[in-house]
Amino acid sequence: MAMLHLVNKSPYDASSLETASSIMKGDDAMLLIEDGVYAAVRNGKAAASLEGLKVSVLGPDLAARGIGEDKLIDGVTVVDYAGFVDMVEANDKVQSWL
Amino acid sequence: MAMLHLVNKSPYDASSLETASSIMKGDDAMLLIEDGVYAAVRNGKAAASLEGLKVSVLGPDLAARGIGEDKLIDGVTVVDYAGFVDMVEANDKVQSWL
Amino acid sequence: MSEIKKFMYVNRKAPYGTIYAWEALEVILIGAAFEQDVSLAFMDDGVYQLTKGQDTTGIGMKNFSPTYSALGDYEITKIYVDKESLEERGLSLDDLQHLVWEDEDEDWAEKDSIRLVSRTELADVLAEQDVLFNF
Amino acid sequence: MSEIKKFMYVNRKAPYGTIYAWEALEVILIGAAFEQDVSLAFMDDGVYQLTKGQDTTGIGMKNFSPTYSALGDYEITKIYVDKESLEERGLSLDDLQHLVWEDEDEDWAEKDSIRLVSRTELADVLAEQDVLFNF
Amino acid sequence: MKLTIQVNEGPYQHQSADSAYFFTKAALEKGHKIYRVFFYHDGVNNGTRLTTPPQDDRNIVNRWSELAKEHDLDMVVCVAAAQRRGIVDDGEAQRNGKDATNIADGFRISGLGQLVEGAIQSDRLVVFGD
Amino acid sequence: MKLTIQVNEGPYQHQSADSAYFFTKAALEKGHKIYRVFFYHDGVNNGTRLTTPPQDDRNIVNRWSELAKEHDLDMVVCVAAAQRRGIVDDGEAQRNGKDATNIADGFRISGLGQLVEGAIQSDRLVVFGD
Repeated sequence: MAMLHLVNKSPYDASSLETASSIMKGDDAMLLIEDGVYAAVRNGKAAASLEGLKVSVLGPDLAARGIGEDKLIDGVTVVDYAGFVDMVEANDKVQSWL
Repeated sequence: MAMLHLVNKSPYDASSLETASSIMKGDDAMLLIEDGVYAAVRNGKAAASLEGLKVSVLGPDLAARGIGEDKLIDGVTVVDYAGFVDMVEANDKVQSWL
Repeated sequence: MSEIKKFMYVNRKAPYGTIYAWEALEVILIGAAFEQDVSLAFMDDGVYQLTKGQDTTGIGMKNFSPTYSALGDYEITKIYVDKESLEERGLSLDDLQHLVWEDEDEDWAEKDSIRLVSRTELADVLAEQDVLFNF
Repeated sequence: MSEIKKFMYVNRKAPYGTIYAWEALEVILIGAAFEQDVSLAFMDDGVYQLTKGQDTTGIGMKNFSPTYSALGDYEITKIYVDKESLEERGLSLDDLQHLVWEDEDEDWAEKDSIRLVSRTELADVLAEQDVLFNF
Repeated sequence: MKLTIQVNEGPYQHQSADSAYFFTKAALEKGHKIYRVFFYHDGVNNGTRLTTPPQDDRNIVNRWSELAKEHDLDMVVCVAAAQRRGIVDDGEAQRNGKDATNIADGFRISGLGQLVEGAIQSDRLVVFGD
Repeated sequence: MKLTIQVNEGPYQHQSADSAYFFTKAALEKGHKIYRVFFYHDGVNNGTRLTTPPQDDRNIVNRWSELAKEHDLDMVVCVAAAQRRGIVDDGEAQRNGKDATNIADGFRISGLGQLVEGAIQSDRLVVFGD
């Protein structure tokens, strides 16, 4: 029963990333979209919240914000919208941390 | 040139209270409205951010949320909408930390 | 498709500041007619929805907090409240409404609807669900 | 009422996630015609507005980041960037666009528009203003 | 004092639309002058006459219209924001080839300059939003 | 898989309205079935035909209408949320005494039950909002 956690808010403005991390379990995956992508920037304070979690980032949202993939923490996967759809399929359910 | 700081978001969900506190100076006043009122609850974690600041809370918003005035930290003033208007007048300008 | 699904409504927003809490309740009430296996979770600012003594006369909005006490009549009996969210906010169960339901199988005995859970327990409950409604 | 006021636009939101950054720019550009003493502040997530290399083709939105480099032409030359906000986010000035203006009084010498300030310095700058526009 | 009020959010979704109304009303009751109420961002949605809130709820749009009538308020809906979100008066309908209008009594559509001018002419700008 | 998509925010203000569109489009392109797109909260504002975005910007409403036409999508606007916010079709106009409608092509107004039923009938519910 793996779950996909969608986080769409900046971790510097909203608490949703922190909550999502606290709920995530073994097989769960997290996808950062919209302003949520900032969480994956390597030298940012929020990056620590992602440690040990299976995290992906939506590429189009990353590019829009001028964040090169070389700026991301290690182990993060970049996906496009088709990859987003695949992640929804690969997990049994989705929680959007609005 | 005193400034009125309006905070309308829950300190547990948004960063605006923290930012407002970091910008507040000697004569400035803070008014908590809408979900911002939760910051003034005595035993809440966010109450610490208000230490040493001149803080008021909008009474109608407090009552709507079921928070008795006896639950507030010491030194906080409760005002109604007329008092809100007075605070806007008493300060030279207003910053809404949206 | 007639199997019963485990529905979970995840409530994370404070009442009145935004309409999400109220429009979530509207879904919950209508959803009750579909006879799924319904649970509610209140976490983060969502725990504020359940506070006692809400009085909205000064803000001109409808006070929808009495609706929570009617949930038992809709056979919504599993209401999970996140303990850590309450504590962080300086609240305890005493600050919340006492929500109950009547157990048909035990001669309509009144039972508590609220289950106070740790964050870890809440994660387990969420993991068991089929569908999550996000508010 | 014909005195010049000190106008400060306080930008605190990330671009694209919401429209605030863009609709703030629209006010700033129109406001420039009113010949007030204009400053801009970028703090909290607002610092993200100024990042280099924004490419919005994948999200179908207009890339408005080139507009920031035109601010000098509108005689907007005081752009305060909060240092602590940058650092917390793992960014430095190198990640931001290089914004400049040309000083008419010094034979159109090109000067930096961005002033990197500490939170305390920013508080001082805000305190000096007459009107704060909040975004 | 003279005030300009900016409203950034639409009706019902965020309380800020309500707060703006109560603040404006209280300022008027205390004898202050409202130079202008400027509706920006989703705030433009306060200016539609097509809402039908439930019987037991407040009518946010009508409340503004009535306050404007009573106090001769200048309530301006930003044209750029309105075009994006679909708030239309007769002039806009004609200009943009729309077959209907939805603007409510007491609101007028105008440019962003009205906000800046309001800030210049007023003693205070107070922003309500999210 | 079969999907129900929920859209909570109106056009232009939050990117979530865009994200919902791109996700839905990508799902269709991968051959998945969209059982329903349900517009709730301010999301109902995606269903107005009165928007006129700038020439150099995307047209969010038309984009949905075209996608719906191409793929025969069921796009439902929540009636309760629509009444609060002023999204009106012919039936609603008649029932609530409104003198205009603003609903766009491809959208229909219906009850919240449609969201719950969508969640029951679909393999996944995906919510886009703020």
